[in-house]
Amino acid sequence: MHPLLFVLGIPLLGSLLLAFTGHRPVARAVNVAVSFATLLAAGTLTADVVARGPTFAWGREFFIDPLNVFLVTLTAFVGFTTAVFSRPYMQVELAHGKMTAPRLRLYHSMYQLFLGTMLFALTTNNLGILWVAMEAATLATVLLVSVYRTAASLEAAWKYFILCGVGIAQALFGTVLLYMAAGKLLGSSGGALLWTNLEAVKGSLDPDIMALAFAFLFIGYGTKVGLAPLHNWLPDAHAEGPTPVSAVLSGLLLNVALYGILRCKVLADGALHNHLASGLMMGFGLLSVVTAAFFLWRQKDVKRLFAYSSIEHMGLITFAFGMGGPIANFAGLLHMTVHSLVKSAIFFAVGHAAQKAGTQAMDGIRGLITVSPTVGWGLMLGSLAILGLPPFGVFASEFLILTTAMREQAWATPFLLLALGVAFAAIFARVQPMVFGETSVRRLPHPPALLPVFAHLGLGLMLGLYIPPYLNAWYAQAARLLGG
Amino acid sequence: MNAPGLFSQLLEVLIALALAPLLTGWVNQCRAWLLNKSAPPLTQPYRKLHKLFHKELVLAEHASSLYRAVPYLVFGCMALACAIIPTLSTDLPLSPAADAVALVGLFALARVFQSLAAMDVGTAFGTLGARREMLIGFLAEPALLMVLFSASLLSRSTSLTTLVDLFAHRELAIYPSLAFAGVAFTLVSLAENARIPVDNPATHLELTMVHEALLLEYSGRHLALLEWAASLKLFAYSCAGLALFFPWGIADARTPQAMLLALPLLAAKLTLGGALLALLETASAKMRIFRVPEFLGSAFLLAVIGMLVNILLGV
Amino acid sequence: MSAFLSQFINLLAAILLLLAFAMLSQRRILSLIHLFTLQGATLAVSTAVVGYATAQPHLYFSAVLTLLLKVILIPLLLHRVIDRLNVRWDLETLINIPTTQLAGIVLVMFAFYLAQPIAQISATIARGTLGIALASVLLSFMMMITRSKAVPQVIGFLAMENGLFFAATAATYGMPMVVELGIALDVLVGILILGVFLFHIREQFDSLDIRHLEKLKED
Amino acid sequence: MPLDCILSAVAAWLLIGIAGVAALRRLTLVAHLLFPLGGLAALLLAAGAAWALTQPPQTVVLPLGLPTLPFHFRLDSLSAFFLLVLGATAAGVSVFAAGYFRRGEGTPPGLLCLEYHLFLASMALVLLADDAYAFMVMWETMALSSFFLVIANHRLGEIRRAGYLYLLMAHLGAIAILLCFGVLQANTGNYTFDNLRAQQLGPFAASLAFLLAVVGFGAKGGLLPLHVWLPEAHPAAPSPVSALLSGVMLKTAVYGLVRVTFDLLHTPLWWWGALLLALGLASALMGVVFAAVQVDMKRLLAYSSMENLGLIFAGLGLAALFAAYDMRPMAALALTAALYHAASHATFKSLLFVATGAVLHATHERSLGKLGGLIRFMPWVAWITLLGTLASAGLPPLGGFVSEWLLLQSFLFAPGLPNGFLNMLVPVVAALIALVAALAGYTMVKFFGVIFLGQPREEKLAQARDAGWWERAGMLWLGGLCLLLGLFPAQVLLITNAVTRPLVGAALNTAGHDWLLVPVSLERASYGPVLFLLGAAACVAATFLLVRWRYHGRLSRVPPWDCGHPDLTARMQDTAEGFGQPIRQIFEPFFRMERELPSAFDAAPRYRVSVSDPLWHFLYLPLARAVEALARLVGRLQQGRIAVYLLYSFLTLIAVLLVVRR
Repeated sequence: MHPLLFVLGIPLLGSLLLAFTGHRPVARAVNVAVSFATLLAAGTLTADVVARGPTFAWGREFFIDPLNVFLVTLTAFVGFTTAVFSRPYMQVELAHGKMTAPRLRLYHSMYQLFLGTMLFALTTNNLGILWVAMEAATLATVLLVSVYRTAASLEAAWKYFILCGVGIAQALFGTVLLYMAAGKLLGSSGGALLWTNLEAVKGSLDPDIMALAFAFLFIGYGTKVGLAPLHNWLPDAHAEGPTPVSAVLSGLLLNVALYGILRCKVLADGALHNHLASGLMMGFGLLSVVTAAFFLWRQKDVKRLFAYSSIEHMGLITFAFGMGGPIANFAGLLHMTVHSLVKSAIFFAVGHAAQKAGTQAMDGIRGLITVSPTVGWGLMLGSLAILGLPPFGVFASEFLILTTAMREQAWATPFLLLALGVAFAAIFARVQPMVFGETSVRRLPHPPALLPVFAHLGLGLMLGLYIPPYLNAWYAQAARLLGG
Repeated sequence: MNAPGLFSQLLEVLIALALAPLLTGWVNQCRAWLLNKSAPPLTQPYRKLHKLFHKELVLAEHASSLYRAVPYLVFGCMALACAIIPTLSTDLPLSPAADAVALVGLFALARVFQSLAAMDVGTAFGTLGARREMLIGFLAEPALLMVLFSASLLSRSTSLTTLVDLFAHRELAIYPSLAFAGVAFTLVSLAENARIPVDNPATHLELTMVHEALLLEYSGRHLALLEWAASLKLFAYSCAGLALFFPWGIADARTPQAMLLALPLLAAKLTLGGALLALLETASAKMRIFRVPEFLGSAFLLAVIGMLVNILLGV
Repeated sequence: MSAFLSQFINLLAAILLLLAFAMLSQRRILSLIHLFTLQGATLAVSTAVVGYATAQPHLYFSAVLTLLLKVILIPLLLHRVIDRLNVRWDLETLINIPTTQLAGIVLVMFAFYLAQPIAQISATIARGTLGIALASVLLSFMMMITRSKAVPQVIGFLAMENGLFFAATAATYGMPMVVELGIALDVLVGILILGVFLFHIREQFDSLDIRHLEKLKED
Repeated sequence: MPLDCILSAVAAWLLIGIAGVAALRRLTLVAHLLFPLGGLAALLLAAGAAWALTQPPQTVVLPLGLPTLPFHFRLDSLSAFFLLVLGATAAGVSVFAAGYFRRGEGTPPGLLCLEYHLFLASMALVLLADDAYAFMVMWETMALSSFFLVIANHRLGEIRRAGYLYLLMAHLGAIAILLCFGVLQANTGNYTFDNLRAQQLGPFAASLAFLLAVVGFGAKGGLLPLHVWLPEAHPAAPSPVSALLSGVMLKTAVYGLVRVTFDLLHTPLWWWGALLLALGLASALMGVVFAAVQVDMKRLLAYSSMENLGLIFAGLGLAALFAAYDMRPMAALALTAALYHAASHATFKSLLFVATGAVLHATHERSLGKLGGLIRFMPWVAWITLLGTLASAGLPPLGGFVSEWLLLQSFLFAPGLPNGFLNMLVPVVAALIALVAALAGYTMVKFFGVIFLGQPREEKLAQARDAGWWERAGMLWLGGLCLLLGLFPAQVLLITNAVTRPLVGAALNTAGHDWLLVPVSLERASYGPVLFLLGAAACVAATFLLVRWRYHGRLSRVPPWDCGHPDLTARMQDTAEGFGQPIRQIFEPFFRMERELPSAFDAAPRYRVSVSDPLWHFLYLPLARAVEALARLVGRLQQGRIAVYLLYSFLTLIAVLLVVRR
């Protein structure tokens, strides 16, 4: 049996299982176990791909190549660590009465469903299915965001649903246009939406339709990536949902949406023979970086703060892919990886911190390091890492992005610098007093899950100092695939 | 190191030590004359030193060892300064050890020690004096350095002996830069040697004194050494001025016998210089301490203008 | 393919556009639901006609699906919602209706302008359909912007989906079956979730006015 | 191999740091075993560096870093010089630190040990880095580890603010440096220094790279107007850390600028030198003037560091100026002056900072207004500090004087420049240098006099105890270095010559003068500190012996004369504020002063004056306000209304479609 079956099947079955048993205390452990099984399956799949190269599964409907296999591994990994984190987190929420047993059932079930849809979106070869999976992921996360049923979480979920729903509808229009363009070459069979087929004929796709298609796809998936000015759902959804959900939204969903754009960009580049796709990506990337940096300046809520930081980083990654070329693509992929790891680590730390302080308002979280040094250091190091200080991996990718931009898109560097400077000033000014100084937090009876925080930070640190050869090979192949 | 060199070096130091109080006495005498007072005898400074050396040393009860070391240090610095300024001959073995910049450094070292000692006792006047002394010092020091630099630019050297050698044997020419430097030097010397209009060596009026405030707690042999050091400083400044602006007659390494002529010439120059100093002092009035920066600022400016003139005109 | 069928599809497309305009200018929520139902019906018919014209049987299936979903199920749901929540009153719009209509005309022109190069090279049945589909998507989008209540916003969202469906059938002879099924499933689940949400919102805010949903912002 | 020696010292530091974490709260173990071991490693590093000066450059590539750009390290004479400074200074500071860190100072000792040794190791690796990535990684690690050290006592809001400002400026500077490397690689995509060196840049690109380097390294080195963090951060740190920050870390900025200007870029343009000279002088003047009015002993030293770095940068500027006109021997002279000053500043400033640490521990007091008379309670600390004070004041025969002497000498050669305008500027510049040096003397008298001399201004000072043996040993080592640098300049020149020769293609004359510093020729200028010291010592000794031999040694101790004022108290001594008063008056335009004067009828009269940096008000606060205003403006985008958000999406869609259809 193909390992992919397990990768996709385990979370979906897990979701089904948890839909019935998710309210029981054991469900938290089951959630971890299912996620771990998914991770194992993803590991097997990865090993398979490493051994045999890009493969198809079930006809040509599913396709694993270096570009998505590392995202699959990443998704499974972050999914697992977030499940580990959510175990004690949800216990505290339950104790505080913010969660109830039925909500917990919904939460666990939707969490697995969300992971499943993401893996679906990543592995499918069919751009139509990609859209379906993205929409399903949206629906699952809407339920996750609204799980507290407070006024604020309902508002956030509503906005998330409407804005992303409308956004993703544009992506569907783009997909229809793509199908229309492909139909002329590949016939209106099911194969016309398969990315591998499209990629093979991308040079002869009709440029007019493709331009329009890419525009719709970019706006559509770009809304999910959180590119400014389509980002407005993102801070609300991150801030009001449970913290594990914020972690996976930032760490995984944004990546998967960007993955969708990347697949489309390869086709658009092939068809258009101009820099339209690159230009759009660079422009919106830059706009997001700059806007998000200024948004950061006046934040009061810690999760909103890091949500804007996610917008900034997704902008940077989009900008990198927009530049294209082996180095920038490599940097973009690397940045995707480390951003996922580090940002979710930050959210883990933030989650514990907010629980200890009893508030998400940054003014209420003070001096973590005295009461809970590990959470404090986790938050501090995570923030420094996300701000691009070496030796963390974010710095490595920012180094490559900035220096490449300097060479190829010199006009953009002042904006990037401005944004990076402002972001640094803003985030660090908020994080430092949260970690250091006189304390405002109390101890909780439940020990925090620190393994995920430090595992992620450790990996982030490693990627700044040493990138293993096989990972490097993947990145290089994927970067080649994405072209320039 | 040759014998005549060693001889001239020793001779210079001894002459400086011997003649310095005499110069102070001469200036005081001239001043008294100009003020229509009856003048103290020329040897008055020697008597004073003699008396002080024999007096019992009275120390403030919590004075530290630094306080007791400073008179010797200051005296040693001034003696060394006199040794490296060519007064009689330019054949000085100590000269390569310290050039014009080091000379300024040496004066600064003495000043710093003296100020520290004044602060050591911890009375209001001592610290006040130290502050004022350092204030004058930080303004006078760069001015002095600039004066020396003006000369150095002409001679392309900061070595004092080379400088004097060159000036002593040049054609008589008018150097506008040196004229500026000369005026600046005069102003600096007045300030550095605690003369009117910057300070009045003859008063112990608490609110205006600078140099005397530094010595307020000293007594006995310490005071004697410091008074002697002050005389040496005046002597060194006078000799430096003479060596820079009126170097004629100073012997060089080739003609040690010229020192025989150099000595009376030096005495004559110093006599004249001392009288002029007294004249300058009596002709001006002591200024408020807050005006001192302006006074020294103008000296500094003059010296810089001197250097500028040098560079612009090439002379 | 006969010219008649092609003309018929064009006619249906025109009706779709007309309905989109009508929805843009409709104040009453009940009429809005009726218009939406009509739009669904038009869509179902056009899907069937395209299926017939191009001899693709899976489009019949798709037409049935549309009929079930958009003509029967969703309007039924919407009716139940407004009954249960008692939100029959007239709608206030954020921008007045003549202005929106004028803007709508500009939008239609813009959509045609965009679709023009594609229409010229297009070999599908009706050249103008893509432009019309695009126009109705944009009009629905604008409708969502101008409405201040939750239910009409949802209807706008669904109308947009209709426009997309029309583009998929008329311009491309329908998407692959798997994809269509997936899309239909998503739409169904989506509308269910929306329905649940409407109840939650009502419960929280005692109203379905989305102006209550403006608490989360930068200050 | 010297490089192995140095790398093993670095590895030792890292291991010691990790050992520190393992022994997180065991103070005795950390202090009395790990820190001295770190000192030993520093000595090993210094030995390796000294060895390397005689060897050709060595390189090593580690299998770390980016796949396409593994860490390159290279040990050449320039690196070796700065490593020598690092090792020699760090040895003393580490030994001092062994006795310094106490219990309950915010951060646990083991963590401090990690941060401290990580800081040392990253500084060493910055100096060794031979590619842009390694350099940047180490550079930022250095900033980060020192940031954590600065906020060791993080409970004070003031210290947290200082740390924030520090890291922010460090990061902005690092971005500038990064961009500088980006320009230097000239579209080759290869970031090894070898490749950067091989590029022939046009004047525009080269100038851009230089300017970015000045901004980046200037931000680290406290160059005007990027200095604001320095007087905040250096005093905030624990004293041994302040010593390293001021003494060594600032030198990495000098190193970086030398590396970029003289090594990676080949021939400087003349205006680079002029710019650097101007900026250096401005910072030196600003630094010393502000140092003179400070009332906190560590802030005073921090400003003094700014002054000294300004002088070093001025020296570099002059060297660049000479190099631009191909006057190589002159360039070598100016560069030597800058390097010499870097070395002597490292020793005396570290010494002074650790001394303030000793005072701080003995008295718990940083404010100059509450100290005084400590020479009687802490003679060891006082006398060793005197050495550092004199060196810092630029007085012969100590290290500070030699470098200022060299600097002034190089100015004397400046009139040979083939540029009339520059020639005219030279006297002004030389005058300013002299003024700065003299003001430094003023400041140092204030520093030493107010802390150690006079009467104790507070009762509790009488309980002050002298520093322990570890601290004394560290201070003695540093004091000894000051003395060595002052007394044996000819020997030090052998080291600096090894540096200047490859960089500017010339070196100073050292042949035949073991005891004399003769940069060019005997006729031009010479300085012999040993001879000088011997002369001075001979004079002093002779006087002392003569006086003792000739006269009696009777002595009586009495209370000081009260000038007729019956109750003279210690509070009547001149204060630190009083010492600053003339400076405040003379240099009024430099300051932004706030005075609070009592009226004649106040029952409890109060006098307060606070002096702040006008740059805060003219540059930084407006900048912060601008960002704030912009952020407010951007914040309006997010109003919470879903219709508006939809409108954004709609308009974006329309705009993108318009672009696409074009």
